[in-house]
Amino acid sequence: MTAAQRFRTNIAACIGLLILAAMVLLAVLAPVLYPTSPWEMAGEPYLRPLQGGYLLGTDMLGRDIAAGIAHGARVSLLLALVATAAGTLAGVLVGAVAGYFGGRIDELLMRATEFFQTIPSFLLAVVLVALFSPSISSIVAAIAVVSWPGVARLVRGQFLSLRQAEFVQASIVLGEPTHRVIFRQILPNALGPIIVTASLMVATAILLESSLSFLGLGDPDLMSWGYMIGASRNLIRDAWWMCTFPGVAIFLTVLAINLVGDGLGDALNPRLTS
Amino acid sequence: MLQIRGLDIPLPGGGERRFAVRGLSLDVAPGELVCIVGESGSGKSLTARAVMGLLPDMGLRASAGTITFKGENLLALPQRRMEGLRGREISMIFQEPMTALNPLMRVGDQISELFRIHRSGFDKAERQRRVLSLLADLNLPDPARIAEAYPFEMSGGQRQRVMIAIAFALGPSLLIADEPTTALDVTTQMQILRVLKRLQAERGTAVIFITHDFGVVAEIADRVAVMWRGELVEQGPARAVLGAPAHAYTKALIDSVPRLSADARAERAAPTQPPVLSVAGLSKIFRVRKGMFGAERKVEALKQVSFTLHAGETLAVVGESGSGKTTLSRCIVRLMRPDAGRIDLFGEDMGQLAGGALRARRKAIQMVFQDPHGSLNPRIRVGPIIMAGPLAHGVKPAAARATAERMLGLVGLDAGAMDRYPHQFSGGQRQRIGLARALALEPLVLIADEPVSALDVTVQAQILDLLRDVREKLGLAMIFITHDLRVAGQVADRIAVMRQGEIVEEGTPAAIMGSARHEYTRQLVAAIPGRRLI
Amino acid sequence: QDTPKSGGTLRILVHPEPPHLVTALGQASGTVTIGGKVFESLLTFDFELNPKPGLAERWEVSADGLTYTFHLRPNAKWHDGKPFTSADVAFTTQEFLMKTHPRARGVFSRVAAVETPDARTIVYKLKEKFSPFLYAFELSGAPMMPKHLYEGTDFDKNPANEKPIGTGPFRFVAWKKGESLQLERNPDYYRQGRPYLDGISFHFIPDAAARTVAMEQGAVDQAQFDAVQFTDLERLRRNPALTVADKGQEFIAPLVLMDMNSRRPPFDDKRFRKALMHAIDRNFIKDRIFYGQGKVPTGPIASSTRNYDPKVATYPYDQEKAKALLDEMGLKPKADGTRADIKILALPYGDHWTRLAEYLRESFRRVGVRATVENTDPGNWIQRYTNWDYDIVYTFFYQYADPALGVGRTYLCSNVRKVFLANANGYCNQRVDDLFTAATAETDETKKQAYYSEIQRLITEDLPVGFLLELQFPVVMNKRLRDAITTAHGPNDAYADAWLAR
Amino acid sequence: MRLRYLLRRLAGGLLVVLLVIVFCFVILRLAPGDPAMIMAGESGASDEQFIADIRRSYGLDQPLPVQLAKYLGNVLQFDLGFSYRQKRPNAELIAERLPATLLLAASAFVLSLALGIVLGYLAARFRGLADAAVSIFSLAFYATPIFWIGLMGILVFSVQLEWLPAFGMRSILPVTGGWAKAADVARHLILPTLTLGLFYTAIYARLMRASLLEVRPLDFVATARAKGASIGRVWRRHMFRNAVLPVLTMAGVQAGQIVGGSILVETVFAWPGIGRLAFEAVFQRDYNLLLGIFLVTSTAVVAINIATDFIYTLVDPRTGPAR
Ligand SMILES: Nc1ncnc2c1ncn2[C@@H]1O[C@H](COP(=O)(O)OP(=O)(O)OP(=O)(O)O)[C@@H](O)[C@H]1O
Ligand SMILES: Nc1ncnc2c1ncn2[C@@H]1O[C@H](COP(=O)(O)OP(=O)(O)OP(=O)(O)O)[C@@H](O)[C@H]1O
Ligand SMILES: [Mg+2]
Ligand SMILES: [Mg+2]
Ligand code: NI
Repeated sequence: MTAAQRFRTNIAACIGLLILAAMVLLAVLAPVLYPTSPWEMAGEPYLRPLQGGYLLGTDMLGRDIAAGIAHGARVSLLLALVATAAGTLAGVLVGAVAGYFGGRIDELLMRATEFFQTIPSFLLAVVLVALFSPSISSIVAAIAVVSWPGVARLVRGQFLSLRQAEFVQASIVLGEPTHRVIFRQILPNALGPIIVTASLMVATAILLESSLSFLGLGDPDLMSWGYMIGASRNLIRDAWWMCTFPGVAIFLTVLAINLVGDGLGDALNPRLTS
Repeated sequence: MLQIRGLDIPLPGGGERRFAVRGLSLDVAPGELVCIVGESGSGKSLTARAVMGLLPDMGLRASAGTITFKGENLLALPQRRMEGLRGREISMIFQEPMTALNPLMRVGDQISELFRIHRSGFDKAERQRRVLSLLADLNLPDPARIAEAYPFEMSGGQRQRVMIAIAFALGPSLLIADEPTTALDVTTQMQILRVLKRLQAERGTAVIFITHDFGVVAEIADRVAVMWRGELVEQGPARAVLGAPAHAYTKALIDSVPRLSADARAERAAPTQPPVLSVAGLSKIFRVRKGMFGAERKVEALKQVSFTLHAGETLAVVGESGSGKTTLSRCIVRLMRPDAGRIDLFGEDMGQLAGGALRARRKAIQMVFQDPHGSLNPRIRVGPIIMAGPLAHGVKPAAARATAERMLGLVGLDAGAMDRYPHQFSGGQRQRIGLARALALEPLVLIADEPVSALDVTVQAQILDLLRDVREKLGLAMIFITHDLRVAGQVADRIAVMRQGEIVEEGTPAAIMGSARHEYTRQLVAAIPGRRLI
Repeated sequence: QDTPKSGGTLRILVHPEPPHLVTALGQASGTVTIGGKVFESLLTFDFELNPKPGLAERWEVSADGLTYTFHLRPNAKWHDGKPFTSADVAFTTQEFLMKTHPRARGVFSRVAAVETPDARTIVYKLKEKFSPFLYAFELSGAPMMPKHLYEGTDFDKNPANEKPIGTGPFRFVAWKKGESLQLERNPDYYRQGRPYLDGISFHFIPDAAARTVAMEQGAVDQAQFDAVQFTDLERLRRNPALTVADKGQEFIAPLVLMDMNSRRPPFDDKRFRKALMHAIDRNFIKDRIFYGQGKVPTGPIASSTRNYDPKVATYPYDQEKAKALLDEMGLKPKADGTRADIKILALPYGDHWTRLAEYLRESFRRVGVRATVENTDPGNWIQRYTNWDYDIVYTFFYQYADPALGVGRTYLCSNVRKVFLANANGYCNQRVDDLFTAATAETDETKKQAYYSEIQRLITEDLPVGFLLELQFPVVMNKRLRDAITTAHGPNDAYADAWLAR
Repeated sequence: MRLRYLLRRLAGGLLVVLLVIVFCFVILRLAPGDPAMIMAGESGASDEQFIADIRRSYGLDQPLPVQLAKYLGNVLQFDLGFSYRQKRPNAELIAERLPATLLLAASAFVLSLALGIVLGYLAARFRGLADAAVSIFSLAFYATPIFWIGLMGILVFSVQLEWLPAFGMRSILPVTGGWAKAADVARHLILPTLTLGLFYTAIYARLMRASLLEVRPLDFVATARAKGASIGRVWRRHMFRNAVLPVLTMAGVQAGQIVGGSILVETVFAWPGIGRLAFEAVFQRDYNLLLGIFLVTSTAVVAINIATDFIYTLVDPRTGPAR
């Protein structure tokens, strides 16, 4: 069975993919479905779901919650993807160098990684974003900074063991240049776990971003799910819908990504083929 | 005592064949030692596990047939009853001694657990006494210490003895041993076989011994059963089957076993030219830390190793696991840097080379690896795999392609292989591809690190033939690393015996086999199983 | 039911927990609310901002407006038993506050000489006429400090700061940091039969929702300022046991201003600033963001502050007018509908201020001005504000009763300084400066009013800042608490007259 | 041997802590914003002299390296400096908040570890329905933002059902009596512990399940079965111990993350702990306090990691000292 076939037989993963696709679709169609800004104070404040023609109600300033969720999908997915890409890239780079060259370089880089893992990551993210002012770039940077060490460790482990693999040794003995050994021999074989980790990292990034926004550390110009919850959390007793729906959106998205990531992990792991 | 009748074990859909075991019938009499032989995947282990009622629970189960043990059909026995039989009436030893014991439990506890499980009613002191006496019975030194030890503190041979102790603890009537010595060195293997044989004789236990090694069969079997693709193709008394195999497959199997004949090749004339490769005073020390809190330990993997290799000559390096064979080969091809000594290739010191110069020089010395699965990048097609060498040394793609096709032809594969991926080939075919890759650079020296030890005997024989062929055609000098003296005797002009990082003896196969000077070499030769028969 | 009864302990929520209680050392809101019950000044002010006796029972102002004489209470004592004298007053205003209190320093540096003819009399001679002088003697502007404990010490590190000694109706008992603080009745208080209360306990509950619950359950009797969230006001108002005070902030009269940095284009064009004002529906801000707590202002002076004049240019919500003004400036919409890009530096002091930034952004967007919000932490915010590094910033300003004290600082050319809460947007109209100078020195009420009326007209016309809201901080009280809000200082007052009904 | 290794680990840990301090010190000081300004802002008005005074009295006018050296010197004497915002020693502030966080983190840690291991075990052992249920449970809690779980918990259990207090660590009205006090805190502890704990329960359940499934095909399990041990005994006596070790290691590594996660939980539940203190410190730009918090938390993390390593060596004979 190919990985794709294996993935297809995994019902949970397929459900995840479906939800994810729906979320992506929502994100893509947000400007069509809700052409005005999600910040637009479109209606009366405090409208309950379905009241006044607002599917999910309005918030304390009369902003359409459904519009916020649709536009929030764009923000959450995009931010998470960019942050994951940045974190993965950094992690792969560090991990590859450490794992391939070993010795002192490895020692040094792993110390650095360990150091970053010692500081509670969420605390670090909060501090970075707060100090350098909340904006897309600082949020992406902070998420990347706290998530690269995991990737680096994984990649290092992969490289460490793949470096000893006979086909890699063979390619060294053949006289292939180092960059080819790294990029053509080792990296493609380490890609499976990296893809899986990266996909799960997207989920973590969404959670991180929403947690930051919840604390008021989101980009103030971007309507995000975490923001919606954070802004309305004091109203939970009077207006449950304001923070319930964005939470459901986060939940579904993160769940979907996890399902897909797990599915990918199973599909890409040949050991599990029966 | 044990009767297997018409046993079928179907394979879940999508496998290469429908049945793992098909229509198998076999009898084992009390006190008898029956060997089941057959190549990898022939269904030996599943048969054994079916008897134990321990088929791997991924949907494998016996679909037809009966297994009758002392009048009871084991396949129909309730779980409880079966658990009562296991360990007490029927016990089993597994192949991998390194993983067969619970790593977190003291060895003594693992043995005495058996008494608890089967409610032997022994008190603590009695259990302890029995554990110690069992360990002593197995010639284990200092039983009291061993009982207190954890598995990781013991060697493979010791662990396998503990397994045997567990198997014999309650004096079962039937013991199933699934390749219990395959992972061990020949000398250790011989000790284990002797202990097993002795206990079996002393206690009158019936044994089903699974192996793929006809040497072992010859050494211990009363009766032999040969399996092929899930079916029992032949069975009979050991002598009869080995001497006059009836089935063609059995014949092929037995023919593939390397002969211990020392006369095969004429002595080569003393070389006149300077050696292609000369190694002098090579040393390598590893510093390892055991566990997190362990102290640093030095492993002297190579101690002052020296030898020379002449054009067209094959030097076999034999030695037990951990003797430093692989380390030697890696140092020579500069996958690692030796701590001391020099390696001269055509009089040029390899140790001085680095970067581009080293890469250029690599062309002359190539390597074939042990694991046919691991030595080919699963994500690259065969063509590019073979072409990679020439391309790295500046050959134009078209020319590299031509070379690759030529090399495939040389190793007996057709050019259509170029566009397929490694996993689409069998183990033997892959080993050919690995050879083609090494040869594509037209090296002068070829190092083969246990190139056949992962293969079945029949395939092994083909590859050895191919190697001989190629070597003659190309006039290669070759270093052939193996732990199997039979194989070494077949391929080598000279044999170097390694032990703990040192070459203890070097000589022609005839000299090594016939009149070894070194004690260790003599032990090695003596430990070759089935010497008398095959 | 309406005659005051003695006894009972009043429980007040304070948030955030203040760093200390010494009002002379710092005026964080909690410090003043609690410290205001311990430390007093010479005067207090009624809702109309008329001076009333405090530690001074009488006072006179000379006809030339240069000499102020205060007659102190004969029986006022410090909590440690030492008598309160004119020496304490002189020490406080000329030494202590000069070191620690920038606002007081601004007033008392105008004093040429202080005389203490006797222990109960103190005379201030001013260098020049300064009509708002009396307003300085208010509980947060000039709290009296005991000379015998502080003289010659490092005021900041004096051990007495830990166990403050004042003259007020309540004495310090204990402070369990992070939890609560106890004050007890001062039996030696100089007003007979006062205070009614046996004591006051202050509770610190960090979470806003928990504070609201505490109010609803009657676990506490009062919550004020940041202790109450605007978002909870609706439900608190609905609670029959509670009332929300509508008076008591006349002295501070917080006025929310939107500062538009006139140094930067397009803000340097008056029409742009006016267009932004027309784009804002200030009733929405008052009703939706601040839940009705306040009034829509007309100009630079809050309606409760002295010399207020409503007859000025107004800026009603009118998007068309805003667009017209922008068109007139030549800021035509680009392809994507935007006319200009600006930034709003949000005030990082809580959700409602964030909502305000969001509201402003949306309002501007509707007339084609694309705004982005910048969020910062308080440090960064203050830094950028004081260094004039913003397009639009908004915050609230206390008026301190007289325009000369709280209003002028925002508009005077002479106060264009890189100092927090000075004239940051760079507005400079010499006429306004001159009028303020004249008004400050003027003791004749009608003339003074004329000056300030003109100032209000000039400033509303020039519109250097936008007047968003006369903010009324929420003060929520259990109905059993009586006579608490009796002065312009509201919940910060000493509470000598407050009592608890049973 | 063990001692020497321990000392080496401790030295390494100290180095990491030192690096953490230096790193934080540098980024905190490099970031824009001036603490003197905030304090000035707080007092309602300010002038240059006032700000200069503040700078001088808190040593902010000195060059960075000098400030750093001074700080390190003080830390060695367990002096974490003075919070100019709160006008109290940082060590005191942290010490005051630390117990609340430790209580919360520890109970969440114990809950998640115990529950996670049990759930993972049940899922792996009984497959089928149990597995599905546990999988859904862990996926759900793994995917839900921690703060949202907290809010929904409040909505359901505090607002709707009125079973549990929604905020804080103690009742508003002080409770008297030792047991009553403890019970009061315990009641307040339930929702925050569940909120923080369930996320990690999800992680540990998944880990435990995976770990058991990894152990299951190993030879020693077959050996135990071959001895005649019942399935239950094999799972309990042989597989469990081998499978739980990696989970414990992971838990050790994550102990630090729980402290980080408590910022959110403490915010939602107004739990008077160090997470909130950190958050407030960030917003008030209270450098020294923040540094102190970093110092304390990373020291705790390093200590926990060393401790888990050490416990691990006691539990796992393979990593023990060479005999
Ligand atoms: N758990 C399993 N699930 C599915 N197929 C299996 C499983 N175990 C073994 N098989 C298949 O059953 C067949 C017989 O396997 P078995 O392990 O009995 O071979 P063997 O003779 O013991 O080989 P070897 O010498 O390599 O140990 C093989 O084709 C193998 O692929
Ligand atoms: N990278 C390494 N680090 C530490 N020790 C090593 C390393 N490689 C090998 N050793 C040790 O050096 C010794 C020699 O190992 P080597 O692999 O050369 O043995 P070998 O003869 O090839 O054994 P085998 O037959 O098992 O392949 C062994 O004790 C081994 O444990
Ligand atoms: Mg087998
Ligand atoms: Mg080897
Ligand atoms: Ni294969």
